[in-house]
Amino acid sequence: EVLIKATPIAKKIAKEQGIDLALVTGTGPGGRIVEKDVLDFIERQKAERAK
Amino acid sequence: MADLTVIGGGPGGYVAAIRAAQLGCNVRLIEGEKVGGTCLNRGCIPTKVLLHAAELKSNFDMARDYGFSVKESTFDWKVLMDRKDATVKQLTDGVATLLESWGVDVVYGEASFVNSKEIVVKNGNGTSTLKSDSFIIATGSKPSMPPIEGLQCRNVLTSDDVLQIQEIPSSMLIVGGGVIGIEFATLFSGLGCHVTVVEFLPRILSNIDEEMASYVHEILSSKGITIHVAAKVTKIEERGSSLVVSVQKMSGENITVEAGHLLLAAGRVTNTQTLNLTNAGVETERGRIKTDKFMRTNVPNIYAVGDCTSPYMLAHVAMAEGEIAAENVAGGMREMDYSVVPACIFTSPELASVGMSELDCQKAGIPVKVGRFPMVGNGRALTLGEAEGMVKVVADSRYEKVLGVHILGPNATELISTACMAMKLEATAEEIAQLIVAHPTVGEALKEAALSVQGRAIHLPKEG
Amino acid sequence: MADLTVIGGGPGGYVAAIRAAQLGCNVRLIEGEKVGGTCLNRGCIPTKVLLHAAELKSNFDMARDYGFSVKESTFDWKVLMDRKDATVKQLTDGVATLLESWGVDVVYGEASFVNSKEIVVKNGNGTSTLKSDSFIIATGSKPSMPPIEGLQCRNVLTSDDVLQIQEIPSSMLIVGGGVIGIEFATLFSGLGCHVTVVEFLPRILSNIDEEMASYVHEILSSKGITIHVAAKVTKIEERGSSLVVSVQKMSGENITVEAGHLLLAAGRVTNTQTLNLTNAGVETERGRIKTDKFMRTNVPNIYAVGDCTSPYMLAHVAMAEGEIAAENVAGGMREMDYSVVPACIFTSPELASVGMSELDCQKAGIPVKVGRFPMVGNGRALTLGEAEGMVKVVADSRYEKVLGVHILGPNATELISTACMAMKLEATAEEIAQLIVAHPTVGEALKEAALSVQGRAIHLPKEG
Ligand SMILES: Cc1cc2nc3c(=O)[nH]c(=O)nc-3n(C[C@H](O)[C@H](O)[C@H](O)COP(=O)(O)OP(=O)(O)OC[C@H]3O[C@@H](n4cnc5c(N)ncnc54)[C@H](O)[C@@H]3O)c2cc1C
Ligand SMILES: Cc1cc2nc3c(=O)[nH]c(=O)nc-3n(C[C@H](O)[C@H](O)[C@H](O)COP(=O)(O)OP(=O)(O)OC[C@H]3O[C@@H](n4cnc5c(N)ncnc54)[C@H](O)[C@@H]3O)c2cc1C
Repeated sequence: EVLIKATPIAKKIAKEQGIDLALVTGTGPGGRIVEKDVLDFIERQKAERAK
Repeated sequence: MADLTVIGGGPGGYVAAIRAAQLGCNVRLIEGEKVGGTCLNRGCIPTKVLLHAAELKSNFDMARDYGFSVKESTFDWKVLMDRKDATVKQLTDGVATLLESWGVDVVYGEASFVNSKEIVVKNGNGTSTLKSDSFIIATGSKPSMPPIEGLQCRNVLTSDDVLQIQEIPSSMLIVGGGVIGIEFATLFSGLGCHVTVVEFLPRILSNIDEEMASYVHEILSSKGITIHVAAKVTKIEERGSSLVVSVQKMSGENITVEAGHLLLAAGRVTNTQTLNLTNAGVETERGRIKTDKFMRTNVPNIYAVGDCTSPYMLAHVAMAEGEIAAENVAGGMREMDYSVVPACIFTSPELASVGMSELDCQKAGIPVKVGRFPMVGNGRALTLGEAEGMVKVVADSRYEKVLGVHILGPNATELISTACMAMKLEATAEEIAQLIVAHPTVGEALKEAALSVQGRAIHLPKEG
Repeated sequence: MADLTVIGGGPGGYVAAIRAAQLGCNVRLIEGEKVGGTCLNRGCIPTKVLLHAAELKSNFDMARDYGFSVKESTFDWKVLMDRKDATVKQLTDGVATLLESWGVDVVYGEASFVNSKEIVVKNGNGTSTLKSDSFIIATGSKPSMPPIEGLQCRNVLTSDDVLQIQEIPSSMLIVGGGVIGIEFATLFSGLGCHVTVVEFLPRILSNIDEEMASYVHEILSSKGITIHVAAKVTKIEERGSSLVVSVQKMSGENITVEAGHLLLAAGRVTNTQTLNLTNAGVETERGRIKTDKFMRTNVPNIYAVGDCTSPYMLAHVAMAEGEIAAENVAGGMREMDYSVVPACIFTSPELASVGMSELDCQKAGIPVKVGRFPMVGNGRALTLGEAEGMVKVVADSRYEKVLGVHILGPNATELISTACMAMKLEATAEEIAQLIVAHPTVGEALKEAALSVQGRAIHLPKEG
């Protein structure tokens, strides 16, 4: 079982934007997913969709 | 492991030296005066000893409400100065012991660069040349001398001088209403000296949230401190044993203030003049050594940390930068993160702040929700007899991410760490609101302010 | 919205009432004595006022080191009691105002159940019957009476009584070395009373990390408090104006202690006797009302919060439970989370703790790393003249997740919130270690203890 560690704000944004945190790579201490990771993920998704 | 020379033994330098030694570097530290730097010898620590004395004195008055009445007491400035010196010595001796235990080679003398790999160190014994693979510059700062006529007058003091005076002044004019000026105002006023503060900008503590700064202004005024904002000291003259100080107000009005002493607390300048930075090719900008996010200067083997590079001019920032630089010298690639830097002002009550003010957010175009809670509604503040102050939490409107926390109240400087921890872990107001905070503590006011962001404080009456 | 009746106006009850009103419920609160309950009237708040007086007194001595010498002072117990009463009144009046602003209907009288939807309320005006869709029971607790011979003797007091005494006792024996006993010991000893503590268990503060508790034991002893652990009071007799107390030690030794007053601080029992819980079918277990994680009793429309159900017996736990129960009454499904509950003891210096002790971890078979940092290495503690104490961080060996934090030192009760925030957000030692903590603050000792978990404290000499 993998426990996904994310900051509160990362979780909140992911929830609102319908993002599966399992797909996001965490860059915080101990691999914690931080706000920037989620925002970067959203940007990348947008860029890919644009292609 | 590469060998490292750290120049300057203040909090930036000694922390860098110890961290590098922990990581296996061969470390030498050059210090021109005393290890501990400004912070331990003539900054943070001595001022806090004196401020505690002022606090103890004000407790005599407060004690009356709690049943104690002090019928007669005496005050001996010399005893207080000895206490300050003893505390400073205990801490600087401690730093020397730490450096020794980690095998840091401490060399006393003034360093200047010959080239990017070599320095000369001058001291009483003469001059020696030292080579090193890498350098961390941590030479700090010193009081700046504003362009005022009459600075040479007797009893015109810098913050360095004022910590050495032989008796407590009966009156003092302080030039500068920033953190240092306001702490000295608190301290001397608390010890019975009549204090006037002259600040050039339209408000004191201009880096702090305006609502909190104006609350502090009020409190200082109520304690009998005279504050002139939007005002400039233009001339100092001696008259008898006093100084007559000309103050020009932006409003056009010109006044003179008589005071026994004048304290210059109008900013600090970096200590870089003696370093011969050009020999090493290190670039500066308006006196500050230019560094990147790795704390590296434009010269790859030379780093800089603390007041000589960083606009924060705070000991804890110097230490954090020192740690980062040391790790990078030892082969790391760590970036300095300034996102959560607390600022504390040891007024009475204390003021502490982290992150953005309401105005910062407004200027940045970020819509915010603000939660406030007054100390008068906090049980702990009341039992301590210190009901002045408030907590203010600034959160973004959309996700309620905590962007700033501002605390005026008892032990604010300790409580701010909770806000820092929350912000460091990217908390929203909800996480602070849901925290179970011990009762009775001032921390409950922080929780209530966070609840108030969500419009649901428990200990505030229903609005409207 | 359903209508709700809250029984008991202490921190559990009044918070539940306000929260439910915020959520739109139609709320009535029944209180037998005074709103604010034990906490505001005869617990947390009055004790902290008296403790602050003791602190102020000890500051007179400390002030000598800072240059002030108090030549003559007097103490008037009556003034202190008035101060305490005024603070209590300010806060209880505040609670009454809050309840009113939220439209909570406060009814004074003693409630008991007729059935699960109906109570009778008895007061000076007679008896009335009230119906309600749901109930939150928050009737709290009261001092328990240990089975000791001679409890009827003059000057044998509960914590309720001792807060009303007319003059400060010259000597006192305190039965119980738990939080309440130790706070009273600190307080009376600090005000000049000779204190003896008798604790049944092998150590005082048995719920607190053993290393910290034994540090506190040492400090109390050094202040002249006599402590007998593993000892039991068996008999109390009057002799002249004194009490002679027989103490039986586990070691077999029997001693007698003479004291002017005896304070019972050996636990508390729930206030459930008057409620006629059986009429409503509400189950209890060893006196405590049984609740699930939603704070609901076995009867679906009846909830219980605070001391009457919860073994913590802390005001902040009662408040948190009150909030949860209110939200669930209003249709929520929130679970009470006890994972991060701080405990504070207002000794001097203060002791605060959250999470697991080292021994807890050992018993649970969790391998841990422990980081320690002594206050004597902390600049702020030194400037405050309070260098006793330490911070201890307990983290699991594998991920360094913070499992417990224990702080003895100045303002520990505020600083513990930082640890709570960290634990609430599941921080590792690394995240506390990386925090930029303001200088000079006691919080730096927490950061250093976290660094020390990783074997890399900056302000500790190299080991070995
Ligand atoms: C009155 C006052 C109160 C303050 N209070 C606080 C506070 O409460 N909290 C806070 O965070 N900050 C406070 N500060 C600021 C704090 O002191 C500085 O931010 C901190 O000391 C900066 O550390 P540093 O290591 O960069 O430099 P410094 O502490 O200035 O140390 C620099 C060292 O380098 C040495 N040096 C300089 N040039 C050379 C050379 N060429 N060769 C060899 N050695 C050299 C100096 O002798 C000095 O020891 C205060 C400052 C003042 C003046
Ligand atoms: C000396 C002392 C010091 C303490 N210090 C602290 C501290 O520093 N920090 C901390 O967290 N905790 C402290 N506590 C514990 C804290 O006071 C309690 O945990 C807290 O008050 C519990 O709140 P409660 O709402 O459950 O009950 P209570 O505060 O006990 O309130 C219960 C209320 O219900 C009323 N009531 C009872 N039965 C009925 C009935 N049948 N009908 C109507 N009304 C009724 C009572 O009159 C009372 O007002 C201390 C306790 C004591 C005794």
